[in-house]
Amino acid sequence: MTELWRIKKCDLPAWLNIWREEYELWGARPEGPVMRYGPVADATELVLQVRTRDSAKNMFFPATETMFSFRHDEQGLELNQQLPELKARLLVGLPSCDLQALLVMDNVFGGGGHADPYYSGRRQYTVVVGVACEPGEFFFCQDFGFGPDTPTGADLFLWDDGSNWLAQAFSEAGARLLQAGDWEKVQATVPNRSGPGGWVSADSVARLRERFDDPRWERLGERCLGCGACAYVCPTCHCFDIDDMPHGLEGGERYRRWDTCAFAGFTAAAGHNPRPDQTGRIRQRVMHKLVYGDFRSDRSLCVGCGRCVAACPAGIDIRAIAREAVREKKEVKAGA
Amino acid sequence: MNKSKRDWEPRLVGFLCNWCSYAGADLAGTSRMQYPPNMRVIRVPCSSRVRPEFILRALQKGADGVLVAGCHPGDCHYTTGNYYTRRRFQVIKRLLTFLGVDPRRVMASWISAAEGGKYQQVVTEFVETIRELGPCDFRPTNGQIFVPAADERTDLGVVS
Amino acid sequence: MKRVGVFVCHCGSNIAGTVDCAAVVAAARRIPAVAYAEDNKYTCSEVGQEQIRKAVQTHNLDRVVVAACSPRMHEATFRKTIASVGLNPYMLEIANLREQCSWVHSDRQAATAKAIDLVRLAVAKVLYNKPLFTSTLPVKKRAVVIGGGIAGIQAALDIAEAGHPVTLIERSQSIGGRMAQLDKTFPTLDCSSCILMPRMVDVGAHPMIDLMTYSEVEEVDGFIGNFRVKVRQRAKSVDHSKCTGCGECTEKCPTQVPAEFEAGLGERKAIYTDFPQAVPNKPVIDRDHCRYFLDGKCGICRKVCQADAIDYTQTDRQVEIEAGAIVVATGFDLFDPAKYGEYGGGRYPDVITGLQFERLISASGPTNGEIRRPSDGRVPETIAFIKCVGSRDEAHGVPYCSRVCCMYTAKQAMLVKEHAKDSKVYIFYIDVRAAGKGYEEFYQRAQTDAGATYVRGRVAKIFPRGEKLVLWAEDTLIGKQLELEVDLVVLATGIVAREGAVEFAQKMGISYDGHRFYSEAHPKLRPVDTNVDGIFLAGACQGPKDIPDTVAQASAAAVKVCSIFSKEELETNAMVATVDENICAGCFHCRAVCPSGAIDSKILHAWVAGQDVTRRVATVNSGVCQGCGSCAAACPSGAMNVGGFSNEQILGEVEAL
Amino acid sequence: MTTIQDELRETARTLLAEGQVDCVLGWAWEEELQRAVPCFVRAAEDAKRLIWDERCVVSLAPFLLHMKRQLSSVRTEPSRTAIVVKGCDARGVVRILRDQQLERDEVLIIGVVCQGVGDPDNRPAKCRECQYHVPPVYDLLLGEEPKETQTPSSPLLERVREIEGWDVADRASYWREHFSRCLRCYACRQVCPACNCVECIFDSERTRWTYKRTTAEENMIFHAIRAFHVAGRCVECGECERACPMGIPLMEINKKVASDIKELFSVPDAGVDLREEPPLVRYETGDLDHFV
Amino acid sequence: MHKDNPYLPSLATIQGIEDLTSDVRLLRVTLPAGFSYLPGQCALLSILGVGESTISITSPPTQPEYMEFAIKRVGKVTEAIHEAEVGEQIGVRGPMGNHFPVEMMRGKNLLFVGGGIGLAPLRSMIKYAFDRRSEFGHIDVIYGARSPQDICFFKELTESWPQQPDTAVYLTVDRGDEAWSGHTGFVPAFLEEIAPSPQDCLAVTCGPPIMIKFVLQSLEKLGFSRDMIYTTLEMKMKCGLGKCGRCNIGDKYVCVDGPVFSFAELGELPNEF
Repeated sequence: MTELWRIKKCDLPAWLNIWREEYELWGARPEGPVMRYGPVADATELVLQVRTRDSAKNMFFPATETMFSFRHDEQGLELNQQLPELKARLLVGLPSCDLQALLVMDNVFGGGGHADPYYSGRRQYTVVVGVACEPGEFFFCQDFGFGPDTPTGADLFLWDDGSNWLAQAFSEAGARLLQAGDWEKVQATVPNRSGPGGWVSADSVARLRERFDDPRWERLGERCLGCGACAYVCPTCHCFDIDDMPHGLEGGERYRRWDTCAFAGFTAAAGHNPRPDQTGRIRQRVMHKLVYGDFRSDRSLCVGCGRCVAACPAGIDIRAIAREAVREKKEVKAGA
Repeated sequence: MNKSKRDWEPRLVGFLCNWCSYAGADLAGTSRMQYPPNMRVIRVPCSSRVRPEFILRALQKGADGVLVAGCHPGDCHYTTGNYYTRRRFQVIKRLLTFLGVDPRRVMASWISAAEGGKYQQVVTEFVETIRELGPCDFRPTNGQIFVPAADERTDLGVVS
Repeated sequence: MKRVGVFVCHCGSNIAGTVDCAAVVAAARRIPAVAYAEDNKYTCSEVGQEQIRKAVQTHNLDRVVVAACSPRMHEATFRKTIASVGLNPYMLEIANLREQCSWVHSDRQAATAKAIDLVRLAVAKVLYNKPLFTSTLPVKKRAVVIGGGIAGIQAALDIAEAGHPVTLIERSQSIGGRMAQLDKTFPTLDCSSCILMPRMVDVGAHPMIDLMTYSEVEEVDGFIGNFRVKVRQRAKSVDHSKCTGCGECTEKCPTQVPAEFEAGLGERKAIYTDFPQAVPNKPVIDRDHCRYFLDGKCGICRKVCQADAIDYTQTDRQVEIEAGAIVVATGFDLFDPAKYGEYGGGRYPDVITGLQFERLISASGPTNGEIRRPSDGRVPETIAFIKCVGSRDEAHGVPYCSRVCCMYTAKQAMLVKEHAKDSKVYIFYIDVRAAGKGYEEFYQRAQTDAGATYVRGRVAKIFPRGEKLVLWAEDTLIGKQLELEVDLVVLATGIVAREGAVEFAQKMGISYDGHRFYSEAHPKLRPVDTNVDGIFLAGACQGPKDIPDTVAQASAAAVKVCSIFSKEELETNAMVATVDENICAGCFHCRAVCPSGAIDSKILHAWVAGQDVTRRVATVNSGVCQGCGSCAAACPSGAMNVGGFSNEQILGEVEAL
Repeated sequence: MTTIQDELRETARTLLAEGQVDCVLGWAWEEELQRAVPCFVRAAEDAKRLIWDERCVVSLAPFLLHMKRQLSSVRTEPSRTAIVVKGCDARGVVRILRDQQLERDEVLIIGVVCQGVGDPDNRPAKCRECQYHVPPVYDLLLGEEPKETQTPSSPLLERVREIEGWDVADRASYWREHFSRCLRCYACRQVCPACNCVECIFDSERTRWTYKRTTAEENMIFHAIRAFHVAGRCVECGECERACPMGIPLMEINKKVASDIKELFSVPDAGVDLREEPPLVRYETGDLDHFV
Repeated sequence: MHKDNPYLPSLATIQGIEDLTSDVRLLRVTLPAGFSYLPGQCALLSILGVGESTISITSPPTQPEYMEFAIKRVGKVTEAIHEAEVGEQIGVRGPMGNHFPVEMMRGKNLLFVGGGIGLAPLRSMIKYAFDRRSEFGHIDVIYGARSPQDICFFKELTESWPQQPDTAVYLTVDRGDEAWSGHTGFVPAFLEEIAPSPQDCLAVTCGPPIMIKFVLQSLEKLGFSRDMIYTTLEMKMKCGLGKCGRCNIGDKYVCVDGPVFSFAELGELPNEF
């Protein structure tokens, strides 16, 4: 039994609306036919416990952002940074896997000795409210050691308690949120459901590492069309390209945009491409996600949210690949 | 960066085919036919050289109207060039209109080497149409486009 | 950074008058890529070009922008200038500050701002220029001259005399054209056939000239040095190798039809030569009127022909001629008088055109040179000549002056004195144009010796009264209406382009003006060239002109042809399409849109995954490619590009907007 | 009675056993995924994994094209691949053949008669409009010609006419809102049989065609240019809209261009005739020009 | 790197330009403030408006006033660098990546095997060793190029380096021409001919991938163990910070964990480079 806060589900929007002066409200809401994270004017627009089509990463690592602009003038070159303007945001509704993904991204962009000012500029002033999720299609978060009720990564986490939400703060920003709104202190047990899993095991990671030259990668290479759908909906894919864009003759800007190892030109350098076709590229994505992981925190780069499985036009399923790796070579399963 | 309509001057781009329309424009010049200075001419060997990428990039770079001009069908110096222009242009114009670009912003015209007057008339009417239409809101929305400071940016100057 | 040199021209006051050239140079200097910028009074002058050469060397510029007049004027000149100091001639762009800026805008500030933008566009484009090189192609040293009038004859003779083979193609039975229909020529009054016939005979006999009469050009393709001209030789039904030209068949032929040559006043037989001194002097059968071809009877000509030269079974033949250059000399038509209903042209038999009058006074004409009224054959006592019929008339006719009517009307007035000395001559005119050498004196003689009465004023109406024709006119000099009864009215109809001139121009790929005359490349700099290299113009097909100008132009066209044939090989166009074989997918959309068939395919071998793999990519024949860029627009992946107007260059210009 | 699926499995098995083809590209059912996915069957005994029913939504034509571009399928001696196609997929294969990216003898086309795929009571628009229940081109045909087919409605065309009816500003905001969601993942390009360039201009490093920014208006430029590049060649297989993770109604754009081209140049549907000429690389002297 | 924004290049001025071969140019640029590096490290050179490219630093850190880069014209950015003029400003970002194992090399004999432009990263270490000659043993430099015209740093290879104490320089070309009097033949064969002793010796090799493959075999044949042979990888890199994912091979990011690797380490990586 731990000391928690409780609020009726119907009163949650009112509570969130209180904070609208101080924070910009962000959360899942419909955008066209798909569910996406984005800014909302009123908390009632928010939809909780829903799986968005793509992740919240573009709130911190947008698909395109200008890093700096430059001008040639008489004195020579003049550079000026275009850092994002810092505004306080309250992101409500991240499930456990997206919370874990945020930690991964914090490591990638924050760690390794060179902090990324653009990412950290946007990440610093965002307070994250996690919400327990209703497991659905293609999830396999349990394989990575957490379930739908795991609060790690949130400033404040809400557990589902029938008609109420149970909340616990994990940072002062989270605690401060509880000072407003009609929360009542209660003693309750923190739910800890275990999530779907059983595809990616330590054994499958080891087997994948050994089977770098397995011909079955070529079978996958035939099916992967080389688009970026899986990477761009994935909460932890962080690869980007840097490009220059001149403006007329006097100046220009350097910007970055999302990129993916699935694209043909990702590693093409002056006539030599170590990954000449899709076999090497789909293998890199699977290996980087499940096997190599993030050298800064030696944890897997996958959080089992299943978005890539849903998005792949060719029906390539990373869970099946992991499970397939532990099967013996001779028995080939459908689709692999 | 949407200037208010009061101090805004329409910026037009014209892709003129070298053999007919560009020569027609030159003829308008030699005949001292006056027309507004809003048109920037880009010479192309044939009107069939113009790709939709050029038209769209021009709109993106701040053009409020794009003209593609070539020889009258049948007169093309390369005999068949403008037949393809005719087909391509109709498809791209209807497509852009469908996607929300005002049809009057993108026009094509057949101007022969002898039709200096027609070139003058086409440019003058085009400038008036676009002036009435207002600036093209095609410029990037959230991208911070860096444009040199106003005084160096050789704008069209205010034509009284 | 690339080093661009910008040279802004004042063009005297043509540019400097409206554009602040100093401001343009200052703005150009602010562009980072511009290493050197200056302005000068006349960039195209020797001094101006020397400044460019010096600047390129001292500031080691690698590309040049000249902001002056239209590239169509001096692009070639400035390319030579920078080539002379070691730059590739195509590292040059021209900003058109004159024809498309200073001359067409009056507001100095706006014109200067536009000039600055045009220079920015040119600099943005020149940054992406790449060195281009020409290759060479063999020249087919044969000329094709289309049209057998005096222009075609003169051009053919000049070229043949220079030792090059010529094919002269004439649509009608004989060469000679309009001039053969004339009696005398101004201003010397020497007889037209006397100066024309020897030339025609020379053509007929010249070893280097293949004469193809009764033939029409069907199709022309290829390019300078390598044209392919498809000609349809219509069936003559007479075997000219056997025919001796005795004329028996024409004599005996029962069918009489109106003769085109006689302009409607005379007739000819179904088997005919256009006129007695025709070259070739061997007849052809007009199958539309010959009884044998209409209903199978007759065949008299075959019976009477001792040389057994008649051959009804002949069929049209298509001939393809390879030629290095073509001279277009297709002549002109006359304005149709029927368009002036008030003059009764084509309705009253005694209202005739100047050409018909020429046939009347011609010795070989229908009346053997006697001026007789077509209605009743009487010699007209009073004749009225009306000038500017159709010419200089915006409303019903053509706006331009036909240049020759004043002179041939004066000539015809003088000839009336010879053929019907006591006939009275009135000439209604608006102005008299006698600008040629000896023309004014000739016009004065028409008034004094010929006693022609010049009445200044337009004739309002002509209507018959009894056997006479009544003219209502006004004499604007004395401001009086006048009514005149005459026996014969001669309308000086203006010169218009041939009917079918537009289709012919489209066949040749040459452009034509608002009045369907063929357009010269540049009125002053290239008056006999067309926009297609290797095709030249001679005579009235390019615009109304008299015989002296026509002959001069014909000789000029001949010299142009000879200058092409003086080289063993021809430099090809440097601005041609190129293929990036790495990204060409072999879909060949380019080949589908190429107008000159310049795109072919080849197999590329590559060592992939340990195997020799082949794939098909497009290739460009730089000799045939004319650089239109249609392929570069049809190629989705941008593998196809065009030198001089590459994707990068045009995108660079758009970028600098 | 034997279903088409049984015939398909039998046909595939014999083709592989007799070595007529070295691979049969068809659909296989993925239990975990609950979806039919493309499957390259190379061993005769695996032919039994092939399925055919209305769950086979994915068009296999692009997979045939991309598979041929992988190193694993590089062979010097000629190889032949069989592909199972419903009507719209067959048009995709014709598209690839007409764009000369594959030789006719490299492909053995197994056509299946199709009454529509996907959810039976909410068929995709392309099925409700379908006029090619029998594939226009095939080497083998499985299933009989349907006696009566319900008259095809044209929901997409009506939607296009409806959008055309709006005024320009509404259309601009409609598309700007859709295109602001586009992530430029290029799934629409990779699944398109008409988008068969070796290197796309949007990936070009050498030439700065456009910038690789994902602002709403640059996405509009991408989709406008892509729609133009496939204009007259798009076989309306609907794969781009199905593959788009962001649910952008791309078929509305393709339908607009296809109906314009049919109206302007009165040409037959794309991908139906193996001798067709893409309309934008041909011309008629008599073409109308409304715009001048 | 810029302390709070690692993507911002600092501006250095080009002091000198020297064409080593027809397509390789030596660029001498001012050393940006606070830019300190060790041999084997790279820098990201920017032509603003065109792009950025990873180039190994070819001058030794003991050279305080300037840095040198040998740039082969292969792509869009390198072409733009070749068009740069003396006095122009160029963006420099770095230092990037690890460096040669200088500590391990102290006191040992050094064997440098270079091919074509591969000599550039080695030159930084070689000149560093010459400036601190006493800290290192015997130095052998074996360098090969396609043809005499393709030899980089010809003057140093033939004049200044052979004069250095206890140093031997061996030069070969794949195809000689009439003016070439030196050795002709491929580097691996030449290496086996010279047969330097692996005793207490550390080898560093850089060059085209095919040459590296055969040089490795030759060195092993001569008794060099894989952990005593180092090389630098030529990969496409963009951010230089281990974030953009482009240079990831196996568990390593070449721009952070490399580009210098021992062959022992390379053995563990999947062969995708």
